Amino acid sequence: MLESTTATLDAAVEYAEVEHLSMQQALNRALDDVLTADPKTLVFGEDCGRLGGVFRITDGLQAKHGDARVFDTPLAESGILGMSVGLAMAGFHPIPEVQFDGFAYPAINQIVCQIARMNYRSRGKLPMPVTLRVPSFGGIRAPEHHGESLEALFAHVPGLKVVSPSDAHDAYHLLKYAASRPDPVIFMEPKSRYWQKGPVDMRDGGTLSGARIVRPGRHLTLVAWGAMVARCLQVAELAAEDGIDVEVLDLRWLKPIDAEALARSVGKTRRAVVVHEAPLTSGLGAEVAQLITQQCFDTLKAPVERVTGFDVPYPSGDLEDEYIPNIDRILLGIQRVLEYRRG
Amino acid sequence: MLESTTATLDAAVEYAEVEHLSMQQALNRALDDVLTADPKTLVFGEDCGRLGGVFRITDGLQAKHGDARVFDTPLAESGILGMSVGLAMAGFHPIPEVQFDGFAYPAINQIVCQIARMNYRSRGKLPMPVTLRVPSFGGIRAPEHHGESLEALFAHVPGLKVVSPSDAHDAYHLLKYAASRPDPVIFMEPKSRYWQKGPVDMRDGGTLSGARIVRPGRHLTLVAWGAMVARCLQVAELAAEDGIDVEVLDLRWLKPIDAEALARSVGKTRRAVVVHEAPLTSGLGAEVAQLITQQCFDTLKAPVERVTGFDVPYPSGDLEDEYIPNIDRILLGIQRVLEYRRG
Amino acid sequence: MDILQPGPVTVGTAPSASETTPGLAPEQLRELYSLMASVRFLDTSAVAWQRQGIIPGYAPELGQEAAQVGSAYALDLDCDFAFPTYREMGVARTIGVDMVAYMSTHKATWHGGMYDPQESRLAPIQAVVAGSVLHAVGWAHGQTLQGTPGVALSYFGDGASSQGDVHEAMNFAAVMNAPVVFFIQNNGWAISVPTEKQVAGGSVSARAAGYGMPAIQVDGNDVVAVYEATRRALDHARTGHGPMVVEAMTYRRGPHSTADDPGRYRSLDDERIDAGKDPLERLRKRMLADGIADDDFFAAAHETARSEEEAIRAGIEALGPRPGSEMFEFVFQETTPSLETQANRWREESDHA
Amino acid sequence: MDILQPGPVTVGTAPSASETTPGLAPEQLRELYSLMASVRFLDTSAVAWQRQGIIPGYAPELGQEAAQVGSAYALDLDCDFAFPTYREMGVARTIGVDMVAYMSTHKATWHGGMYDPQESRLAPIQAVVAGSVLHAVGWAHGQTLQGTPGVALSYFGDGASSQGDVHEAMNFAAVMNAPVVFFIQNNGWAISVPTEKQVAGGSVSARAAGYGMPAIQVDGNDVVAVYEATRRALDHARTGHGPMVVEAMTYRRGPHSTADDPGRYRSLDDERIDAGKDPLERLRKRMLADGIADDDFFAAAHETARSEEEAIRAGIEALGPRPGSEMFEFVFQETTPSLETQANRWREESDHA
Ligand SMILES: Cc1ncc(C[n+]2csc(CCOP(=O)(O)OP(=O)(O)O)c2C)c(N)n1
Ligand SMILES: Cc1ncc(C[n+]2csc(CCOP(=O)(O)OP(=O)(O)O)c2C)c(N)n1
Ligand SMILES: [Mg+2]
Ligand SMILES: [Mg+2]
Repeated sequence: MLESTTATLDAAVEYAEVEHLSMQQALNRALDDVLTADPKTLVFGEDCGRLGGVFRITDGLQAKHGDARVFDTPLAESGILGMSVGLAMAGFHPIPEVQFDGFAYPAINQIVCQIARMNYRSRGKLPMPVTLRVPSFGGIRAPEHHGESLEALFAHVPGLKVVSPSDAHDAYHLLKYAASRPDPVIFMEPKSRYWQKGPVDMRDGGTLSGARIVRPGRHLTLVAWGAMVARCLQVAELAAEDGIDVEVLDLRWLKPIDAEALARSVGKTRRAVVVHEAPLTSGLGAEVAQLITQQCFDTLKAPVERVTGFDVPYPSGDLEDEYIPNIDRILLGIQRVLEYRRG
Repeated sequence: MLESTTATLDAAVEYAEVEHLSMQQALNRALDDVLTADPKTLVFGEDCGRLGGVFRITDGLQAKHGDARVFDTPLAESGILGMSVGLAMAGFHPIPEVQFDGFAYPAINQIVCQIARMNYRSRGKLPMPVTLRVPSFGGIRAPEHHGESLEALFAHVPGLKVVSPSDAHDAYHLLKYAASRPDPVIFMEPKSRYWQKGPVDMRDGGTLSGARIVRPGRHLTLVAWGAMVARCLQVAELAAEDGIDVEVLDLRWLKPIDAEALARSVGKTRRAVVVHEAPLTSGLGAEVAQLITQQCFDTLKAPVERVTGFDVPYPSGDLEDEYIPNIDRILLGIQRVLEYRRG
Repeated sequence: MDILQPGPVTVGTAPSASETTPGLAPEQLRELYSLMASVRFLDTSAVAWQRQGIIPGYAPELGQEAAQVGSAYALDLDCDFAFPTYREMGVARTIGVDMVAYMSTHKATWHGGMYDPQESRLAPIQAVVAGSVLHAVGWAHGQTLQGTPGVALSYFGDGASSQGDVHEAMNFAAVMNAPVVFFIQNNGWAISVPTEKQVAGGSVSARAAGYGMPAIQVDGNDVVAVYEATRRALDHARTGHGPMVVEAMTYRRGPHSTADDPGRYRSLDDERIDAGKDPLERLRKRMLADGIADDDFFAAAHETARSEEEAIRAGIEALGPRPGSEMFEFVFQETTPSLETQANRWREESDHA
Repeated sequence: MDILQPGPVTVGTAPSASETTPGLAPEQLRELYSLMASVRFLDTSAVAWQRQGIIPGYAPELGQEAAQVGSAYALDLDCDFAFPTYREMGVARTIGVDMVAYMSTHKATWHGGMYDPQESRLAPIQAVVAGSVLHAVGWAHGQTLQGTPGVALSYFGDGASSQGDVHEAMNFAAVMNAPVVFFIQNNGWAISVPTEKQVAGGSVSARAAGYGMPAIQVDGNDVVAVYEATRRALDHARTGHGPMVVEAMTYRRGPHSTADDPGRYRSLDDERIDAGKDPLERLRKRMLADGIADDDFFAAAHETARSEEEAIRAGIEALGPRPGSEMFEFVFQETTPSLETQANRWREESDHA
């Protein structure tokens, strides 16, 4: 499965040790490396070529790798993903982009019924090494359909793997890792973190499978992914001021979920809050909570709390801060768990 | 919200008291009644007109109500749902059909981004009284994409309501009820139960909102919907032979979920197993389990167990019985819960 | 010229066709000019508002005034209905939508705008490319079923024409003989992608014939030609002849949106050459030549535009955020217990913070 | 006749065009007949298998033998690749796919069939209408990128042509000049819906012109005409001229599938009138007239068909269910811990039961 090694595409690329990069730069570098190392890789989507993508993730790649390998497509997401299936059948490694989360919906039929199933349908004869990049989640005051969180949908689809990095280092390594796998991976990029800089150890990605503890703690586990990880770290700092020692677990892989990491962390802290931007009902938080409860039933001090978006369409910018879990709401969630007493 | 009354469309229709109908007949009668009572109702989809639908749910309706109100569309699900939006804007009450569950995917963009959001986007000025009928779930040895369970996806979408009947009586009344609401309802028909007959009290639908206890019991709650309800009733009979008194709760509404009914039932039985055909991960079972755990944490004797389909594409007919929760697997799930001892 | 033949027919590109005024009275031409002037002023101002931090973003329609004003001017607002994208500010203004309510979307107040779509005869602002084309077909078919004379006017772009939904819409409309006009503003670009990399065959109108639909390709910078083409198409649909395509050839002079940097994908020279004659300037010259308007008229039109903009800006600046409770309020017509629980917790937690 | 003009061109409907044999040698004609005979026998047998309970369902292609055999016969199996729907048994047989592995899908053994698609040059059986048309375009574009001479042959129906994906595929293919041939079997029906309620404009090939693509509409019951049209289209694509449409006008003589009852939506008279001349009978008469084959040949062909069917039926009857473990095995190339846990529990619980 997702092996605990760094990507092994690196023969053709030379690295400095640690660089300070924004997530946008890190992703751009990852694509550049993959294009350099693997001649079968293709990068494409709406505005991905000349413009370099509306978020500039593919900036400069067409100039460097040519317009046969990095190209603009017509404006049709089903077309982009359907074409990816055929390219994969012809032996290529497509890395398509859908421009924003909300525009993955027109491609869902091709994603669910084709990309996710071709390996199964063909009894392993037609692998689908497709890495679909999806700028995801909210927080940038964007127009309608530009702030969606589709992880629960993707995670429910048999045949897909789903990952979301929370910082530049992971963005760089997880993208290279995903692009080197023989299975389809939905790569959810937290767009509100694109411009956030951080150290990237170019040579050593560390363990790329499974979840990652980004802050150890003893009293309670905060589980998050994507842009919510940074917010949870802020929350943990604030909680620490009140003597509450919060562990923050970056789930990273949303399918398969690292159930063991959840059990280990909550086995220790005995309390958990899961945080996500997507609506509450049937969100991935339910799965995370149930995995925790299933494994830690005996030791859990309180029901797992979910602090999430509401069951409402993602709102316009003015109301974004009311919708996305904010520091206060997460702190209140923590408080509910800590104050829970059996009735 | 979903009011606890029977549908009130009935002025124009005369009923016998109780009829013995298959679910197919009950659904057909419901559509007939709605078409008769509400001139704004339209019934359409692929092969819904002349043929009467591949499952004959719309049989005879075109002949009776005319081909302006009951009609065939071209073969395009996004077209069918997108057209429904416009018809609703023009004051109609569309009852479209997608021919099989798996063919809802091409329409997801119109369902999620348009039907589910138009009321919100327009600040309540453009309600979407669209009842989308989806022959759902597996069990009929059908070709690929004809045995899918999409409830977790639909339930996660803000702006949709989702319901699934488990017998002819509920099919009749819930469809009439759904079709009379001003909000979009996804109506998931358990296709393997279409030909199952049962008594339908034509005049009194009973309570149509929320869940329904189909078998009271004291030792454990089985939560199910659609075709799994009948299977759970079989399981309960078998368990009774061993002195285990199982309560079977038909969830019916998959969005909004009747959290109170879950709390009431499991508050009493203190043990729960949730059963569904959809894959495990991020399935609706996680939400149900979490709602139960959240509400019954103190009294729950064991973690809620999920007996579900696996995280694999719905298999071909030969392997269907390996995939769909069968009696043995459900009994084993019950056993795990009953035998659970705190470690 | 028989525009009811299937296949593309071009009107308005030859000066002889474009520079005559088929059925428009002088006061109508003056009205068209005034509308374009208002739209131009509001549009360029909105870009400035964004730079000044009054609104977070905007999608300018600079260069598309004639296409938008001319087409919308042809609508019969007693019965027709228009389906915009995110760029149809000129359409909204022409049919008299409350412009503060319209622009509120760009202030990030409410997705879709805050005008009443039913009263305005304008569907909510649509951010999904090609998202509303099928709605127009459904609405139009509704008119057939009701026996009402309304026609749906469906706006979309050259980029949108690549979406499967547009094909499904054209096919449904033609099969059902629905009274809908597909109005394409072919403005040369879909963000950074030029039409030649987007639209195989070179034009969207060329596709109409395949569905047995007539089409007109029109000089989209000639407001009179656009009006005339749209009027004919609406008539065609209204009189039971089914759907029709109008493709207005125009140019997106500005960036895709205030977040876009066209310098990355096109040169200023490209822009100068491709943009063609300015729609306002063109009508102005012609009206002057025909003696239909004088300098005073133009000065007055511009003054009106300026003061309109001032009022709209004031309205936008005054516009506060909507209460968070509206997030919950408008999800359904009939809310649900679960949503009520969430709204209650939201209220408690907001009060707490 | 210049078929490289954009727009539909008809070949094969006039006897003069259809009844000549452009480049086919007598042994090729005999081969075509034998293939059609095998396909016909297997097809009608498969319907019988279903009635006998040997297989749970089947989608017959009765009447479409010429369209399927003629088109597939034109493929260069060293480099081309075909993308079928659920009804292309005749294509599979023509290109030499293992027919037990192919028919296994209809026994509900495995979705997609059990043949190796890469070796067979046939994509898995596709149950999503229009699901694979874009795959063909992507695969074809891959050939361009690799500089290989392969052409993708994409099969779909008149009903499928309504799907948005077909439009996206045609537009992508034309924009990218991809070597793909869109082969439509217009068999008059999509389950119960006749072409005239499905395909606005009346033909799918008429749409090609809108994308700047050439198209041929061909008498789909004339195997030679179908072969010739497909060969030309493949050549066109192979020589760098981009995509092309071939629309074979044929008739679905049988039910949509063994679960369907056509009596509900069409009369036997309709069937007789619309079906046209029987493809096999037609070729037989012509070969007899041309002295290319005699009664012995036909008797032998039918005998071969019969014994082939016998072997395939035996294979299908012998085919047991796949082990349940394969449900888990083929989900990924690299499985996951969660899936392993599920597989383990499945194994334990199966053992228990
Ligand atoms: C389904 C979908 N995909 C992608 C986008 C992102 N996007 C917004 S506008 C645009 C270009 C649209 O071009 P066109 O249809 O020509 O309209 P124009 O912007 O030129 O008015 C894109 C790609 C979107 N809004 N919706
Ligand atoms: C996306 C999708 N929608 C609906 C169906 C159900 N369905 C299967 S075949 C069929 C008719 C297809 O007609 P056509 O494309 O003409 O092919 P034919 O069956 O005539 O070979 C339908 C509606 C499907 N398989 N896929
Ligand atoms: Mg454009
Ligand atoms: Mg057909």
